[in-house]
Amino acid sequence: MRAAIVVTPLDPSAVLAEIAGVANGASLLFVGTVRDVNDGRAVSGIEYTTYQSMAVRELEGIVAEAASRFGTSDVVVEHRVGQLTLGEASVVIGVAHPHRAEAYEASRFIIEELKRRVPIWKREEYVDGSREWVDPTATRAEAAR
Amino acid sequence: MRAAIVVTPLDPSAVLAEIAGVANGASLLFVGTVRDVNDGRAVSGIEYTTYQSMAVRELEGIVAEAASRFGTSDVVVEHRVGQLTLGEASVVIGVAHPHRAEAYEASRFIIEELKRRVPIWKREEYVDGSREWVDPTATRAEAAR
Amino acid sequence: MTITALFFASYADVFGRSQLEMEVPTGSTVADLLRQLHALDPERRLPPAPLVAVNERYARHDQVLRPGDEVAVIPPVAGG
Amino acid sequence: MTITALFFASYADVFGRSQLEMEVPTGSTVADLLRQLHALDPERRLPPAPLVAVNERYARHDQVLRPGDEVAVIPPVAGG
Repeated sequence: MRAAIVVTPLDPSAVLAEIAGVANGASLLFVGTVRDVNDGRAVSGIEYTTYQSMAVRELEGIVAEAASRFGTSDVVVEHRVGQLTLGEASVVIGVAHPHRAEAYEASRFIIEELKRRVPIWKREEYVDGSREWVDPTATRAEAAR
Repeated sequence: MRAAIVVTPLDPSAVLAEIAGVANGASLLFVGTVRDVNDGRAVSGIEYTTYQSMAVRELEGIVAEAASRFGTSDVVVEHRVGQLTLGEASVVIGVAHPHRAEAYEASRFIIEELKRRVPIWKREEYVDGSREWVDPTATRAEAAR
Repeated sequence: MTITALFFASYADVFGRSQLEMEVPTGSTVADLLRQLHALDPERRLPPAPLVAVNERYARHDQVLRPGDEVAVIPPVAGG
Repeated sequence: MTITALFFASYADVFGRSQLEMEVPTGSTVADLLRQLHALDPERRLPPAPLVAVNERYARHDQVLRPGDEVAVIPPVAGG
């Protein structure tokens, strides 16, 4: 298992190859990408920044917890930081497991924990030229209204 | 969206590329592979057979239902039939969606429905030279004991 | 009338073939066809009420058959 | 004693920098340090009780600081 924060483009196929093994019946690959609209605003790109040393530590903790909880060591997570354009991958999560149910659960667990506690931030850049730090807690609060 | 039964090796990376789009924030790729042990027996390979015309019809129905239910047309399913060796991919399911929750749900829906109703069968070949048609209903009944 | 019965996987092993042209009386149902098939399986390897598809769609056993129908007898599926 | 405060993303904008060496009395807690930081933020752009990590681990505000600690003030995370 492995977790990394990188500045270069992610390679989902390499992650899929890395987690493969004849003991596994199911491989699950999650790829998060920069999309063109968020909260109704036209997005042109995203700048990701991180507290790198802590982010790697937290990611490694999440991967280890997923491995132990769901019973597989074939887990790889890579998050990219820096300037990303539309359609580019910001995160790749690969999980392989003998059984599919655990593969789905582990993959979902990792992305939810990543979003909850890994110190990574994003500044969205909009087509109108403005840019803004994204605050998911504000978005959730607004959505709950 | 697209569903296919093929006899040639599957290409997960091609499926991932096919479902990509700047409107999507999450791509999910499920890859089912032949594993070396099943129900405690050492497996050497699997022969998949199908009722091809009906299987394509059922798969297309599942893909269309997932697309309408979860709100995305970026859905691709390919199932391979014929003789497969350990580690080879038997099925690839690609789903991309603006949001991750729906991507996970749609992917899981498709694999569960596929296993429930698409007319594909497999004969496992064991290291001891024997081979047997797999009956998941029998396995489930035994597991419930 | 003539019906085409299709057998797959373990059921093809039961009948030693993957296809059989069968004569059934007009108005016969899936259940009637299955009775004829069970008569060809003295060892009772075919289950009493197997899954059936008529013309590529899953069908109930009370469905009335029409000339030329393709009736597939479907073992437990195991895709994925 | 000297503490290193780290600011990220929108909080780096608040303080116009990403790092600040701060002098605090021995025995100070995270909350004490935050009080000093709030004093540097008259526009109150830093929330009253932000997330904090001490030496790369999330920490409670009653944690007692030690010389050389690295205290990161963490805006709402938005990875993925």
